[in-house]
Amino acid sequence: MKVAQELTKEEMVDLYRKMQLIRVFEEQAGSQYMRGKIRGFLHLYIGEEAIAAGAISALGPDDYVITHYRDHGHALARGMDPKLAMAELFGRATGSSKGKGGSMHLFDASINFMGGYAIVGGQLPIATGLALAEQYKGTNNVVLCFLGDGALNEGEFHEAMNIAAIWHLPVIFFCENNLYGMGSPVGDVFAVKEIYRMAEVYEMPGKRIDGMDVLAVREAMTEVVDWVRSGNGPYFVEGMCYRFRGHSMADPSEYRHKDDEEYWKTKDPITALRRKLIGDQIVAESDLNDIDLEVEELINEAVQFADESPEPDLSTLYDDILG
Amino acid sequence: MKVAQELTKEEMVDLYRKMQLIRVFEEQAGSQYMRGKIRGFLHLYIGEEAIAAGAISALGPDDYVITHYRDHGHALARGMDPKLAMAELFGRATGSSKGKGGSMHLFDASINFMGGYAIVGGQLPIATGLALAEQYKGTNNVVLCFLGDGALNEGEFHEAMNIAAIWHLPVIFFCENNLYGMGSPVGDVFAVKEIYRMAEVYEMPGKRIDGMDVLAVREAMTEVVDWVRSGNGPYFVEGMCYRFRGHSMADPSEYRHKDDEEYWKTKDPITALRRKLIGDQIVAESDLNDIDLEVEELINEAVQFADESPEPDLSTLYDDILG
Amino acid sequence: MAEITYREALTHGLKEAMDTDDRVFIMGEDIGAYGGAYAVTKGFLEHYGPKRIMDTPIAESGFTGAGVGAAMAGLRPVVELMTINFSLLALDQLVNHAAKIRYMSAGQFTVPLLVRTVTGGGAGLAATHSQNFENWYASVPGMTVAVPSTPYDALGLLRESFKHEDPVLLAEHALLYRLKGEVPDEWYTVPFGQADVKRRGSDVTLVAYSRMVHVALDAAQLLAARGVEAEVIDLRSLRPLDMETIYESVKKTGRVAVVEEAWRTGGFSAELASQVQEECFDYLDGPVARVNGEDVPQPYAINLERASIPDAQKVVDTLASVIGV
Amino acid sequence: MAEITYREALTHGLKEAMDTDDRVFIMGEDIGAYGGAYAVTKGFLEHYGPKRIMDTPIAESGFTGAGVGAAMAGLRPVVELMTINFSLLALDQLVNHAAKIRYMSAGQFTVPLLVRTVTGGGAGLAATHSQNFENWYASVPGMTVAVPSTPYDALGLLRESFKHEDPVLLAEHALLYRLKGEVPDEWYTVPFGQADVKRRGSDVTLVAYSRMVHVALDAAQLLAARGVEAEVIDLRSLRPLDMETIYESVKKTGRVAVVEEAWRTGGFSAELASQVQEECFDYLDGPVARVNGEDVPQPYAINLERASIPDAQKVVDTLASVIGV
Ligand SMILES: Cc1ncc(C[n+]2csc(CCOP(=O)(O)OP(=O)(O)O)c2C)c(N)n1
Ligand SMILES: Cc1ncc(C[n+]2csc(CCOP(=O)(O)OP(=O)(O)O)c2C)c(N)n1
Ligand SMILES: [Mg+2]
Ligand SMILES: [Mg+2]
Repeated sequence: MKVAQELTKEEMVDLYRKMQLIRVFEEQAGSQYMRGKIRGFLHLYIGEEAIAAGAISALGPDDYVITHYRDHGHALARGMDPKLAMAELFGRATGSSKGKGGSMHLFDASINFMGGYAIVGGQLPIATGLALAEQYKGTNNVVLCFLGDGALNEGEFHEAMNIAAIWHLPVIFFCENNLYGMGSPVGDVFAVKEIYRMAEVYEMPGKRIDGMDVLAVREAMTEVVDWVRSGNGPYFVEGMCYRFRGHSMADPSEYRHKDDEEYWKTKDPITALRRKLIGDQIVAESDLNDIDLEVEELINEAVQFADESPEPDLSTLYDDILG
Repeated sequence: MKVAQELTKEEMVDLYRKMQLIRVFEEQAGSQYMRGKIRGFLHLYIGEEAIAAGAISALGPDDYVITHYRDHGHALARGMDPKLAMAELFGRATGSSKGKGGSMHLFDASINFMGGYAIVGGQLPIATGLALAEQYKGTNNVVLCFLGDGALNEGEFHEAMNIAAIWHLPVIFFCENNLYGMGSPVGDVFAVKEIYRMAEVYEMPGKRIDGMDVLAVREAMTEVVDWVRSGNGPYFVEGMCYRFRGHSMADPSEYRHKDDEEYWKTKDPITALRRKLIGDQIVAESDLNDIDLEVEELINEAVQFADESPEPDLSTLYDDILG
Repeated sequence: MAEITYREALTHGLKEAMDTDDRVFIMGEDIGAYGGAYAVTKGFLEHYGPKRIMDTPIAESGFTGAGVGAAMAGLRPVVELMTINFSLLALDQLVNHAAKIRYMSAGQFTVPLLVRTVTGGGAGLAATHSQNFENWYASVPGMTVAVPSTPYDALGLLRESFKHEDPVLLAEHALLYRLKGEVPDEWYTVPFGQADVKRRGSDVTLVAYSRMVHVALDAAQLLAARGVEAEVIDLRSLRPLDMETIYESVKKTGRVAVVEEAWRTGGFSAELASQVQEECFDYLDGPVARVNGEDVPQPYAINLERASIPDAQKVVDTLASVIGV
Repeated sequence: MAEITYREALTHGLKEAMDTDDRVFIMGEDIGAYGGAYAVTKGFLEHYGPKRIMDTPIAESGFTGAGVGAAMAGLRPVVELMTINFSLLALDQLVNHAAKIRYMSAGQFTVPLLVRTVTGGGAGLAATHSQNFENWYASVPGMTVAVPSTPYDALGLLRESFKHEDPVLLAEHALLYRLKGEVPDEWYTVPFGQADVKRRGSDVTLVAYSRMVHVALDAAQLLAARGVEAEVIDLRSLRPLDMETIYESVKKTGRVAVVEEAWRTGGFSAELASQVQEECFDYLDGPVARVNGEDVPQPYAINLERASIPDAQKVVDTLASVIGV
C-alpha cells in the first residue's frame, strides 16, 4: 500500500469513511433487493470502493463527475446524500430523481454529478461535451468520466477519445478495469492487453494504477487532475480492480474462478486501509470502529427513510419531459 | 518508382491498362455528369488509380473486395464491365444493379465485388463478416476492404478493427489516405498523425506505402495478401494518395492549396508508370498509345451503351426488396 | 404436445437450426460463458463450441455488421442484440445495409440474417432499458419483423426465420420468457404475415402483438363479464402485416381497438388504425381506438411504471370512452 | 419584407443567434472550411472563428453526444448532422440521452441542444441517402421536431429553437434550400405546435409538412381546376403536434388526405389519420386518405425515384380512389 505523505490524517480517515459508506450502502442495497424493495437491475460496487473514493477526492467542487450504470459508489463518493440515493433505488418520491431514474440513472445537480448512464459507452461523448463547455467558458474545471473495461469495445469510446484528443479537452477517462464486462474477460473481447495503451494512439497520456489501493488512487489522481486542470488536455487512467459480487444481482458469477475471487478479496481496499491506518498508528482502531458504527447508522437511517417515503404521485408521470 | 522484378511485362501493362481504364472512365463520367446524364453525388477516383489497380491485382478470384462510395475505380479494377458500370451511373435498366444503386452503391456478384457503401464506415463491420465467413468455411480467401481517411473517425472503425484483431480474421483494411475527408484535413480531425499506427493498438500489423506508385502498391499488397492468406490474421495498410478532383462534382475544392494540387499532379500514377515502362524499355510508347486508344474506345462504347439503354421499367420498383 | 416455456421454445428452435444447418452460428454479447442475458443460449457454448457460439465485444454495430457480411458470404448468422434499446447502436447496419443490399444490388446479394432481440418494459429498468422499437423496424422496406406472444409462435416464427432469405428481426418480450404454452411434437412453422385469432367474439375486435396479446385477452375476460364478446387478434408479425384477418373481424364486429406497448405517438397502432379506417370505413360503428404506452420515458418507480404500460383495465376504459362499448 | 431563400433564412437565423448569445456555437462535419454540405454556414468560420464554428471528425455519435454534454453544462450548442440518414449513427445519443436526461433526473438537468439536419429524397442519391426519419424522432417523448416548408418558417422555427430548453431536431428538406419566400424585417418566431393554413378551401383538407406542403399546394391547384377547393395545412412541427387546426378543417370539409414523403408503413401520416378518425369520426364523409412515399428503398434511376415520391397527381389520384373526391 502506497504511502501518501501529503495526506492529512483527516483526509485519510475521510477516504476510509467514504469507502465504508459505499460498502455498507451496497450491502444494504443488496439485501433490500432480496426483500423486493429494490427492483430492476442492481449493479453493486462492492470491491471497487477505492476508485470512487480515491479518484473523486482529488476533485474540486466545480469539477464534474459522470459515470456508467454501476454508479452508486461514484454518487456517494461525490457527496450524494445516502438517503436520497437509497430512496431513488426504492423508487420513492423523495429519491434524488423522485423515483424516475432508479439505480442505473442517478443524477445530482447540486454536486455536479452528471449522471449514471446505462447504455454502455453513452457517457463518453457526453463527458467530452462537458469538458468542451468548460474549455469554451474559459474555466479550469475538469471532467472525471468513469467507464468500465467493457465500454472500450464500443465505437463511442474511439469517437470520444479522438475528439477529446484533437480538441485538447479537460477530461479524464478513468477505466475501471475489473477484468470482466458481464461474463466476458477483457482479454477475450479486446485486442489490447494493457488497456491504458489505447491512449497512446490518441497522443493522450495514459497510465495503469492499482485500483484496490485508495491512497495510490488518490495520489495518482491528484497529479492527473492537476495536469489536466493546467490545460494539458485529456488523460486516460486504468485502475485495476475487481467486483466482489456478480455483474448484477441476477448473476451468480459462474464464469469466474473461485481462486481468483479469493485472491482479490485479500486485496479488499477497506481492510487494507484499515490495516494501514491502525498499523501505522495514524488512527486508533476504536476510532475506526466508531466510524463503522456511524456509517452503519447512517445507512440504516437511509433505508428507513426510503422505506417510509411515499411512492411518487401518479400525477407526476408527465412531469419533467419538457421544460 | 519501385522496381517490381517479379512482375512480367504483361502484368505491368495490365496495371497500366487498368489505371488508364479508370482514368478515362472517370473523366467521361465527369463530363456526362455535366451534361446531366448522371445525377446525385459523383465522387471521382482520378489520381488514386494506382491503389485500386495495384492492390486488387494482388488478389485471387475468390477473394472479396468491398469499399466505400468512391467506388468506380475499385469496381473496374476488379473487373466490372465498364458498360454495366456506366449504365448504372446513368440509371439505366442495363446497369450493374439495373439502375437501382447508382454511383455510390455498385455491386457485382460475379467478381465478388461486395459493394460500395455510402455511409462512411459502414463497410468495415461488413468486411469483418465476410472474413469471418471465409474463416468459418475454412477457405483461405481474404477480404480487401477499402476505406477513406475520414472513416477512421467513426466508431465502427474501432469496432471492426477490434473484432478483426481478436478473431484473427483474414481481412485487409486498406486506408486510402488522400489527406482530406471532404474539406477536412486528416490532421485536424484525427489525433494520430501516422494513420497506420492505429493498427498497433489492436496488435495488428500496419504499414504506410506510396499510393501513387502502382508497382509499390502491387508489391506491398502481394506480401500482405500472402501474409493474411496464410492465416496470420488481419492487416492494415495506409496508402498515401491524393484526389485530383473535388470531393464530389459539387465541390470546387477551395480548401486545398493550388501548390499542393500541382505537386501531387507531378506524381500522377499513370504518367509515372508510362514513363517507367518506356524509359526502362519494357514497352514501346506506341504500344501504350494503342492501349490508350483501346481504352478510349471501350469507354466511348460504354457511354454509348449507357446512353442507348432504356430506363428501368416502372414495374421493377418493387422488385428485389425481398426474395 | 408438450408444455414448454417461451424461453425453452426459443432455445429449442435455435438448437434445431444449429443441429441441421452448418451455416448457422450465433453471435452476441455474453451468449456463451454467461449463457445469454435472458439465458436462451445457456449451455450452447459447451455443446457447440466457440466457433459457432461467439461471444462478441460490446460493439453492437460491429458484430451486427459482421452478421450482415457473413450472411452475404453464404452463412446464416444469428445475431443476438441483448435488448432492442441497444439495437439503436446497430440501427444503421440494419436499416442502411441489411435491409437495402438486395435492392441496391438488384438481387445480386442477399442478407439472410436473423437478429434476435428483447423488447418491452415493465421490469423496473427505467427509461433507457424499457423501450419498444419494433414499430420503427417495421417501417423499413426489406426488413421482416416478428413479434411472438407465445411459446408456439416463438418456435414457429424462429423456424420460419431460418427459411427466409432476408433480414429478420425477432423481438422477444422480456416479460414472456417464463410463459408456458403447448407446443406440438410435430414440426411446424408459423408463416410471417399470418395473424392468429386468439379468441372469437362478435362484439368488438382487439388487435395486439407480443405481450399485449395477453393484456388484450385479459381485457376480453373483463368485457365478457359484462356480456361483451371480444375477438382477439395476435398479429405475430408486423412486417409483413396481415390486415385481411383484421378487416374480416372488424367487418363483423364494427368496433376495434389496437393494443400496443410502444409510445402512442408514432406507434404501430396508428398504422393499424389508419388502415382499418380506410378499408372498413363503412363497417365501423365508432372510431378505431388505440391503447398504447404513455408518451413518457418509462419511469423507474413501480407505480409510475405500471401507469405507463397498458393493462386490461385501460383497454376496457379506452373502449368505453372512445367507442362507448 | 424581403424575399430570401430557405438557405438564407437559416443562415440568417444562425447568425442572429451567434451574434446575440455567446453560449451558442455550431459543431458539425465540414461546416467550417468547406462551408457546410448545403452551404448554410458558408463564411461562418472566417467570421466567428474556430472556437464557435467547430469542424468535427466524421463521428456522429461522438459530436452529437458532445453537444448533449455541452448543453447540460449551460451552453447552447447547435449540432449539424449532415443528413438525417447519418443521424441513425447518433440516434442513441438523441433518444436515450438528450431526450431522457430531464426526465431521468427529474428536472435537475436540461439539454437545450439544437440538431439541424437535412431530410428527404429526390436528389438522385439512392437508398442510403434519401430517407425521412423525422417521424421516428417525433415519436420520442422529450424530443421536439420542427419541419419547415418555407423560408419564413425556417427562420421562425429556428428562432423558436433557441428559446427552447430541450432538444430540438430541425429537419430541413434537401430540395428546399433554393426556395424563395417573403420574410418580414421585424423579428418574429414560429411557435412549435402551431400549424399553418396555407390555403383555404371547403371541400377537402390536405395535411402535409416539409416539402410535401408544396406538393399539396400543387394538388390543390389541380383540384381547383376541377372545382374542388382544398384547404392545405402545414404542420410545421410534428412534436408538438397541432391537431386542433386539422380537426377544425376536417369538421368543415369532411374529407382529408395526409401527404408525407416518408415510407407509408409506419409513416407519421398514420398517426395523423388515426387521430383524425378518432376525433372527427362523425364528420368524415370518407376515410382519411394517406399519400406517402412508396415502401421501397429509394431507387437511383430517375424514373423510379420519381415514382417513389408523392407528387400532385398522386395526391389527386389517391383522393379519387379513397374518398371519391
Ligand atoms: C450499449 C449497451 N450494450 C449492452 C449493454 C448490456 N450491458 C450492461 S453492463 C454490460 C457489461 C459492461 O461491462 P463493463 O463496462 O466492464 O462494466 P462493469 O459492469 O464491469 O462495471 C453490458 C454488456 C448495455 N447496457 N448497453
Ligand atoms: C456516416 C456518414 N457521415 C457523413 C457522410 C458524408 N460524407 C460523405 S463522404 C465524406 C468524407 C469521407 O472522407 P474519406 O473517408 O476521407 O473519403 P474520400 O472522400 O477522401 O475518398 C463525408 C463526410 C456519410 N456519407 N456518411
Ligand atoms: Mg468490467
Ligand atoms: Mg479522404
